[in-house]
Amino acid sequence: MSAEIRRRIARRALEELPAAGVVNLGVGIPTVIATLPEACGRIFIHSENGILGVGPRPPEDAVDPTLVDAGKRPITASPGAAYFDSALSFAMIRGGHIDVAVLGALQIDARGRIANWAIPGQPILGVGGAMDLLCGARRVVVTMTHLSSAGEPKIVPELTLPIGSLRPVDVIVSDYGVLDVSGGVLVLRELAPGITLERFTEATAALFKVGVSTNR
Amino acid sequence: MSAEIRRRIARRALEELPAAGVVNLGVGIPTVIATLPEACGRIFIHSENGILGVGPRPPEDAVDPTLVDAGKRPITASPGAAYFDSALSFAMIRGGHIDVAVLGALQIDARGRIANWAIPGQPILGVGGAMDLLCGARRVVVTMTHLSSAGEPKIVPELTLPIGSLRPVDVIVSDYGVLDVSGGVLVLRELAPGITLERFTEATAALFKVGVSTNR
Amino acid sequence: MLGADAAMQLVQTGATIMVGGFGLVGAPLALLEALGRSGASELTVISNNLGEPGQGLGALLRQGRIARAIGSYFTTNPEVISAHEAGTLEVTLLPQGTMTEAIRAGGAGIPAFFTPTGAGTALAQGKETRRFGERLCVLEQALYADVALIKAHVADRLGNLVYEKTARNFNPVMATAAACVIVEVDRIVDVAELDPEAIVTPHVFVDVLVERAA
Amino acid sequence: MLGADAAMQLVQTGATIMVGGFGLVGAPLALLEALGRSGASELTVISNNLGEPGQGLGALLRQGRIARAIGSYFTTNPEVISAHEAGTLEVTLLPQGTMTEAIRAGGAGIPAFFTPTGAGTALAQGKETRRFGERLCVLEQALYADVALIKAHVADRLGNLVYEKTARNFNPVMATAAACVIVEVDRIVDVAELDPEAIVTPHVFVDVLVERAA
Repeated sequence: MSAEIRRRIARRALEELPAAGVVNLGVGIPTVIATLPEACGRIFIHSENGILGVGPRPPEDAVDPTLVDAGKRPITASPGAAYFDSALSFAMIRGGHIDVAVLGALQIDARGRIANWAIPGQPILGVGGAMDLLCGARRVVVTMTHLSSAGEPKIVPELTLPIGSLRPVDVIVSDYGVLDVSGGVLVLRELAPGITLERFTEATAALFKVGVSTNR
Repeated sequence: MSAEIRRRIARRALEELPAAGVVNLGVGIPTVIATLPEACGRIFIHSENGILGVGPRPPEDAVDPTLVDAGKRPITASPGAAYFDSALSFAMIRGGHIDVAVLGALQIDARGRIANWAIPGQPILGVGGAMDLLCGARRVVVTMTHLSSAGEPKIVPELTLPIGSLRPVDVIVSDYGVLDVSGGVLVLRELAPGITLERFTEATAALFKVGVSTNR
Repeated sequence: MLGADAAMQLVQTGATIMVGGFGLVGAPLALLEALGRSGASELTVISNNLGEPGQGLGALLRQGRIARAIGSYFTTNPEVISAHEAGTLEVTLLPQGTMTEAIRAGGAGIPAFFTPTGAGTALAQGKETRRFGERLCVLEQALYADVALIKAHVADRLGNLVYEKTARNFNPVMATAAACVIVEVDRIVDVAELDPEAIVTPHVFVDVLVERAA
Repeated sequence: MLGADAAMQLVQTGATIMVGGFGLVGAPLALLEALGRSGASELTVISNNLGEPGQGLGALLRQGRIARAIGSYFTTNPEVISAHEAGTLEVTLLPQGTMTEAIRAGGAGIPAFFTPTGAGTALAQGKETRRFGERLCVLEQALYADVALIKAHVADRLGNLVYEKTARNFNPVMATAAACVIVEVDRIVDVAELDPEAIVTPHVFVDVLVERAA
């Protein structure tokens, strides 16, 4: 997947985030959001390892080994940032204090529930904060490529990979468009530039309703 | 009860406290311990409203309205004191991190279980931290006058007042002597100066074993 | 940032409110005075105490605005006893550690927890119990409020909070456990003036700041 | 105050240990090196990760000293996967928030709690569930260790601790949840040099301080 596609998905997902909202960004495309110039100062970034107020990446000669995000990459702290322990950090997440979690997904079912942690064919040895965020954030936005690297639809009638939470996500932003999860079904809100409804439908194995079918 | 008797009980109870131990002192005689010159610097005093390191009472012209103990009386902070919220304070208590709680008691039964919160004949409208301390401190020392203000024994075969915890206390220090609770029974360890075994027995309604019967 | 009276319009009749403070220490006294001037009544109050006679929550009690109180120690205000005996005030008593843990649980998304405190006592009557190892424990439910009224020492403009000495008490946990958190502060400073290592309540928990009149 | 090697004599073969840190950030690396030199084996390790290949807990794993790991994210160290597949390492996976909450519960005298996280997933298999309102929740048990090895930034001589930035992570909760708490610190200062409002771990939780060699 090209860096440009990732950035395009990230830029579109940023529009889903409320100004001055507290947002947790998962590993992968979500993290790209933090690097967008237009994100700077617009949202407060929470990282579950214990900081509210993640700032831009530091230059290489200014890396602080005690300052990392949940992906263990070096970060800086924004003005007004606070540090806390992992118990308070997850109290924020599970207690519904994070406005939006932006997460990746391996699969999404027709009701908007996602598989986002166990990698197919590998032993189940890592979950991190994926389930907590999916379960506890007020709103969950998924960013992903619409097709898997094998070219298969990721939005499927039933999950074949392990589910992350019984709770459905709220919005799905992919390189093909934007879907809302509303009343237990998927609703197409927007087609990405250059994507026709036909092509979107072909690339989506689960049923969905069509809300707005025009491109932006 | 005279201030002198209270001080004598407090002084004897202080000997039960480990040097450099973390101690929570309940309202009443236990609080007198903090005012003893020999207590100064010997123990670390925890107060459940959120301080470890309670220092001596301030002179009246140096009272800080934001610095009180669990009895809402003005205190000072010792060097090395720390402030924390009530959740962490009770985590210390319930989690077994307080070495000794020194508490008053209204009644004690033959197995060393105490009534220490509900005042007879009054509606049950106050418990505070009494149950938490009784339940969670590593060791509980009771300080009390041996007889009630009506002259009745407080150490009784069965509690008639509401129990504070299923957990028995460890030591009872009164103006009549010192009892250990050991193997589910009361064991007289020491008679107070001037108290005979006969007088102690008369003033104690519950059965007890006699360990050491000599006065100090 | 709002004035105290404007902020108290966020408390509606019939609301459940949490109020910080250990007695009057660390209680949001200016907010409570403004609440006295507002029309809100039939309140359920979650607070360790109900102030002192005529002071803090005690003033609201005297005005008959509190229908129900959940806390740990009400006997320091004799008017609580008389209101309870007159049948105008319903009281739920919790051990202090259970109360603060239940508030923390409410803020942390934990619906219920087991605790040994209170097991086998009058305060566990009617509650589910279970043995863990040798210890009998009680199942306690989380507490959550519509509005929390708390007192902090200094806030920055984002709403990050620090407290003062033992006036901290229940305030930080209550800040996590209400749909709307209103904070009375002694002083508001610019962003980045508070030490990020020393912030006790990060701004994510705070909705409204009210600066105490100097 | 002890040296790292003397302190690690407190960890016995077969012990359950908690180890702070998020990956290597905030991990007590000097203590772990000393533990590598000690004879302790068959350890149960409660830690978010098992370090990186050959580093931190990863070095102990490579030496075959870890029999069982409880944590949330082991896939960054491929040697965990191979040890698990070879059957030499038993792994218990918990959602990260459940793990830290279980440690906090262990330190706070809470034997078990309900949480919505993980309900209906593979990680809730075999666990008791219950519905609270609309949400299905899982009953999770507290975690407690024989020894906790943590990393703080500065300690005073009593053992009060402050941490550094995101190196704080699991260290403060682990400091509450072990019979013996051993702390690696960058610096030890005199009593009263730390701000009483900014102390994160009061000294009641701390047993042994080990100053990192300068």
